Amino acid sequence: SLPSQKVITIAVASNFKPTLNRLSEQYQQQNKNQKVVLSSAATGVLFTQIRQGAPYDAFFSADSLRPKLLEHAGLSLPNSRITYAHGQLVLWAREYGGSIHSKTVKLLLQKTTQLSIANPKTAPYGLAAQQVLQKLSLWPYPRLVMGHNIAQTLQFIQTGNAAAGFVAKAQLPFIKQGQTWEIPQAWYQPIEQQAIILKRSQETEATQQFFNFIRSKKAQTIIKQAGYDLPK
Amino acid sequence: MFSATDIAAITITLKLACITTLLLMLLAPPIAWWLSHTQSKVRSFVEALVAMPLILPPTVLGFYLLLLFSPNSPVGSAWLQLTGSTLAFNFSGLVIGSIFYSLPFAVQPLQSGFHQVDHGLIQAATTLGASPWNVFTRVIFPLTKRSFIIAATLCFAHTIGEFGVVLMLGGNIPGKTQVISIALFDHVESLNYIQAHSLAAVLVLFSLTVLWLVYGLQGKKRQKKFSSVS
Amino acid sequence: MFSATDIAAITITLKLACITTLLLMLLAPPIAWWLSHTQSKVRSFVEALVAMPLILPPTVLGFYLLLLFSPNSPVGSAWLQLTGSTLAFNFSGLVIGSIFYSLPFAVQPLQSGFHQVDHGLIQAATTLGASPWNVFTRVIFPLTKRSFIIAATLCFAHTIGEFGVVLMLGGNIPGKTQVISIALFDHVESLNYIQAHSLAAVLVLFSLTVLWLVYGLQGKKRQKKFSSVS
Amino acid sequence: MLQLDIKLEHQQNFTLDLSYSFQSGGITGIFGPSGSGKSTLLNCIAGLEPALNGSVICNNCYWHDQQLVLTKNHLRGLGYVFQQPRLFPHLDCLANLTFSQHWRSNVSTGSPDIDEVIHELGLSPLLSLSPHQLSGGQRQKVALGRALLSTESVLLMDEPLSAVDQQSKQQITAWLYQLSQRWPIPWLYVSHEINELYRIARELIVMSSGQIQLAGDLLSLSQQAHQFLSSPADAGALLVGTVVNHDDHYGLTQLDIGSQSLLVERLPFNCGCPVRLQVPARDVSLSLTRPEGSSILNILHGTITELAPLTGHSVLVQVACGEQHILSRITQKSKDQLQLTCGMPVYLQVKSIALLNQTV
Amino acid sequence: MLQLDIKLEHQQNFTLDLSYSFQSGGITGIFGPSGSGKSTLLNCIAGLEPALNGSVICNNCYWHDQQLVLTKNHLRGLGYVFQQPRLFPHLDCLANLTFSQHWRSNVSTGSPDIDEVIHELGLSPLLSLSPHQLSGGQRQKVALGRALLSTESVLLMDEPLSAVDQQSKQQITAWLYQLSQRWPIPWLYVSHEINELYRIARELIVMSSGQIQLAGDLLSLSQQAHQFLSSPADAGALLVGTVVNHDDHYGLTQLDIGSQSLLVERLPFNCGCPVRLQVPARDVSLSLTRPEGSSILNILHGTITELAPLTGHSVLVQVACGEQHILSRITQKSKDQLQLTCGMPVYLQVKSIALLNQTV
Ligand SMILES: Nc1ncnc2c1ncn2[C@@H]1O[C@H](COP(=O)(O)OP(=O)(O)OP(=O)(O)O)[C@@H](O)[C@H]1O
Ligand SMILES: Nc1ncnc2c1ncn2[C@@H]1O[C@H](COP(=O)(O)OP(=O)(O)OP(=O)(O)O)[C@@H](O)[C@H]1O
Ligand code: MOO
Ligand SMILES: [Mg+2]
Ligand SMILES: [Mg+2]
Repeated sequence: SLPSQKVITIAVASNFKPTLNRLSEQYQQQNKNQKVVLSSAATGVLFTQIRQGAPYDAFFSADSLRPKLLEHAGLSLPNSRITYAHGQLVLWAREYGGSIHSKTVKLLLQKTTQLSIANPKTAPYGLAAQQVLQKLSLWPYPRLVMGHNIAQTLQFIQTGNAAAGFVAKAQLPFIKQGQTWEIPQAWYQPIEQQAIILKRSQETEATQQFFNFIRSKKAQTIIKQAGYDLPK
Repeated sequence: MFSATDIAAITITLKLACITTLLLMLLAPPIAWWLSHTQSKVRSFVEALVAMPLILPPTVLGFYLLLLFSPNSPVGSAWLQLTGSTLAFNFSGLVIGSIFYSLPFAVQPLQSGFHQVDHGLIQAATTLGASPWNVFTRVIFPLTKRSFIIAATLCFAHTIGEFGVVLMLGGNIPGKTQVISIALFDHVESLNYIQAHSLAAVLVLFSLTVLWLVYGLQGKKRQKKFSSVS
Repeated sequence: MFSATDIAAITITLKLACITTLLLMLLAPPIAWWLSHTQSKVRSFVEALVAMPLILPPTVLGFYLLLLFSPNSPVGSAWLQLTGSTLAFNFSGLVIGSIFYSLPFAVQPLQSGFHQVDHGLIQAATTLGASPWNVFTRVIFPLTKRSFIIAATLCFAHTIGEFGVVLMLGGNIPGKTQVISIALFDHVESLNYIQAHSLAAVLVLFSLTVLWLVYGLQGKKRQKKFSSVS
Repeated sequence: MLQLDIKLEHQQNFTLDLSYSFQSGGITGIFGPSGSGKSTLLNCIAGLEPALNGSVICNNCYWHDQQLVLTKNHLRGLGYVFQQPRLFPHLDCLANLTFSQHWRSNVSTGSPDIDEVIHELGLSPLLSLSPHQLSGGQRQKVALGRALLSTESVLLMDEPLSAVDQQSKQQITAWLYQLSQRWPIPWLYVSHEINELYRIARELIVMSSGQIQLAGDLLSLSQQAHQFLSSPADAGALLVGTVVNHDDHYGLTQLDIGSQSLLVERLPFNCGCPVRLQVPARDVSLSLTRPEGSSILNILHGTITELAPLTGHSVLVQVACGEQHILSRITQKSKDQLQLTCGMPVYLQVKSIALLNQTV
Repeated sequence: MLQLDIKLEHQQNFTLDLSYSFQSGGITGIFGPSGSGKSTLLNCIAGLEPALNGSVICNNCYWHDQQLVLTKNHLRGLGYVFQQPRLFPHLDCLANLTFSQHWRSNVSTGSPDIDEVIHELGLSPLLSLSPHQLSGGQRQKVALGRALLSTESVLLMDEPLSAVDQQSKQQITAWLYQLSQRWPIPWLYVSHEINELYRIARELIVMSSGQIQLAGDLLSLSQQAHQFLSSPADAGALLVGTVVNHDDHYGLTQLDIGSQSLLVERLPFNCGCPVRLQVPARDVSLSLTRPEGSSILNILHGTITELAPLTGHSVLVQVACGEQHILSRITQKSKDQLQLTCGMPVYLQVKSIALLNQTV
């Protein structure tokens, strides 16, 4: 990095990392004097690290709970919390040939051998999947396998070990086989993905500038293309 | 103090650790023996191969095993045909993964133990009519019991602490493939620190006690007994 | 083929593995020596303690080390006072974490190597005037070189494959604390399989070559040289 | 019977190259300086030398041919007392002794049972001790017993009594001698003490630089080959005699050595029993007239058959007494004073006679 | 000087309990049956017995007192030839020999340098070999050399030549004897061959069940204590004589043993030089008249001072020849025939005399 460059380090939940990566590339092209470094892990891990003093400038969480908790703990810059995207849940049936809609989905799920979801305890997409299954009165689901996060959930299906599962719409580009169906928004509570700027950041100004970029039209288009809904 | 799933996780972990250790204690001695005695050119290559699981991060090892276990792969589909169930997300898959993962911990101490057995004693035993099997059971095993204990405890401990491979292969199914390490990490991730701490404390105390007992008992019989004789 | 961050990860990993191995090879021999010779009652307890890092899942070990290293804890704040930087999320923190994590792999092979040195040779050396240090450098070390090599390669390999502890303590900061295992996992997680496969292949090939060379060179000098003499 | 025809090279500096047939029954002593290849020879028979080339045939069964091992060494039914005791450190003495009992029945005729071994080697107080608690000599005895109890086909002993004290050595060699008489297998016994071999061996091999220098029947060898067997001071003749009668008052036994007779300490053998004797050359003096009023009981007469000068101005005189020969070592000066020549009749004063053993 | 007053228990079955002062200069032989505690004694001096109780004082410096180690064993400046060679397997012979040179300067007066050691022990062809390539006897010689080169204060040798052949043994003991004369430190030499000790020792300790049975000057002990030292067959007197002159034609040397003289093989010593001789009792015969026309050169006369019956109907007769005593072993029958009694003058025919060494 050039001496005059400002470096901001962003902790980002794994699911949003590819998208944020694209965004930061755009951003850096526009702002040559800034460099954005991404550090990704599961939301829970990042949260723990931030609580223990991790040197990040901002935190892109996969939920709204952790940013709020950090805000309560006084670790975030006041009024910096934004909702940058809404996660969208998709059902992927790998071996399924027919079309899926709200009438057939329950039958399909009942017949599925192994259903892969993210761990509801640790991943917001998992919680959403659980709400969907509850709505269909399929909870507790007997043949459930749980990925640690949404990426692992996809891998279980991708590698053929699970037949179907609830994944993120942002992952659609990786799905080459079978059928997908976007779950109606009403079936689960919105997956509100929020971000905050951390108080201990040395580069609040630059970070704030990046946050402004995230809310720009250009950025919103990229986020939308990646498969997220935009905050109202 | 513990939820039912925690207790199930403890049971599964112990079962997994015991079975893995047992199987490794059958599998590793022949490999270690061969490695410690062969003059073959491929020895050092096999040695390196055995050490490989150490180098691949467990999660990555788990990922590749997941590919291997998939019904789309020859191995996974053969297993499916034979047993009617997949390897992934099943206990047997965890066992296989753990065996891969802990193999170096079984082979290395045994190999160095075997290597240090005085060759003169082996010669004495064979001239006394001991077949290779008898040499093993009556001379080498008793003289390297210490290495066996070390190998077994390392395997056991390492399987208990295993996380990445199980995370990838197990699918975190409570009561079936959810082991302590994953339950514990789940607690940490979901901010249930109290439960995490208490599970960790029990794990540490239990393991410490077991190891202490093993090492303590073994030490009793040790002293300088085997030294300076030949 | 590799991105700049991948290359940085490789560099950091090698640096971490080398430094950790070096420090462990200084730290572990005295512990192993003490364990293999003491008649003290606390021996088996210390032995169990040394084996502990095996049992705690690495992510959990990393979690507790993170708590320990945090500026809120006495240790973390003392370090901050002394050096001006935190232990967590810095290279020095990774080194300390890796040392904890790989300690059993250094101590155990050394301990069993030391234990098997013929006590008669040590007696001979002391009557010949060798001080404890000389006994170590001129008799024990040459006779247990094999155990040292095993200990060092295990530590090295294990540090290269380390994932959970580094993830927790290091925070996956590219160019600073992101090691290969994490970069690799990142690729897998972001579904960049091509990059993941190529990084894994390089890692495996490199490690295999290094191990093969180490074991191969060592085997050359081995044979049955040390046997049946006393 | 054990037939050898072997060749072995140890890195330039040493080559073993020999052929020999070891007969069953009776001990073959193997004698030779340090480094002459004695242990290597036994290792070849035991199958412990991977580079061996040649044939080893035991009782018409090929154990080794050219570079091929045909009988694995644990199937050879050996007993091998190594030069180092090599006791199993994890087993106590008794378990060391009975180590082979798990797979070898040891029913070969004449072999000793465990009680006999423990008794003759005096091991009973040691049975529950572990090897590191034994003294050097005690370890060696246990190693000897362990090998004896495992032997089925051939017994190899490499300086089995080198660390044992003289008195035990006497007792043990006497027992081993008896054992070798009743247990008809090849016995190979390495020693660098010629007297030990005189006491127990039937045949003798003298080795030097990996080759057999001399080999044959002990009795005939002992009269020919002093230069190989012993320092001049230790030369001596071996004689065979027969018990004639006993004088219980003086505790003497009269032996017939052909035409003449000798008095020796009371022997525990019946009349007619053959015995082997050693007469050290330095203990025989020559006299032209029959000596009178002397404490020497044994005075023989014979004819000088050879006068061989030895190093150091002494002369070894061979005197024929009937069929057998007696050696006398005298000084050059005495030879000149008495003007001894071949064919001359002389009296021999025999000061000491050692009973070696009852003969075969 | 090395003063011991020690006690050690080995688990009920064995207790070592003794006090002794070992003088500097000259070898103290330690003799005793297997298991009598010889090796244990040396281990106590070397600091290798953790349970030792008592004091070990060397040159007024406490090495051990009660249960306390006061001088660590690597600081004791020992040379210790263990009963097993214990060579370092990772070092070749030369490196084994020079192992101690890194920290010990070995400048004590009279100590041999490495060239002397290699030459006298015949190690030069072995220097680059590794221990597993050596024969048993070769290993033992290297172990002996290694200890000699490390010694500063006390030399402990535990059966250092048990695996060495007779000829080397003769040469090496002769050298060790000379060395002990010029190198004034305490030498302790364990052996179960009394003749080896006769050749080199100045003092003798006879051990039995962990205790000193007998101790003292070798010359006087050897005349008193046959029952401990040797089987009756090996009894013998030690004599001290002085070289009077040489007969180079016959290769003989005349020795003065007080009032009378003896002829022995030519000795390489100057006139006036004192020598130590052994006269085996079985090689001395008694005669009432002076024997004539015999090959025996040495005929002494003396007076019977003691007639001691031995087991087995023989009698050990002690005859005073001036100041010194000679022993003769004869049969009961001869004693009766010649009607021998104390005080009677007799002629002694001495058939063999062994030169033990030049004396101190
Ligand atoms: N593995 C080996 N490599 C090279 N040389 C060897 C090896 N083993 C033995 N030798 C050499 O072979 C020769 C014969 O050794 P061996 O042990 O047979 O002698 P030995 O007659 O038993 O002597 P000793 O009476 O001292 O035991 C020695 O000179 C020794 O150096
Ligand atoms: N560590 C031990 N524990 C118990 N007993 C022992 C131990 N070491 C030696 N002994 C006993 O002490 C006695 C003396 O042993 P030591 O080795 O001193 O005998 P030694 O006189 O050297 O005999 P050798 O001539 O056979 O070498 C033996 O009876 C032996 O059984
Ligand atoms: O935090 Mo994540 O985005 O669970 O995968
Ligand atoms: Mg030998
Ligand atoms: Mg001893």
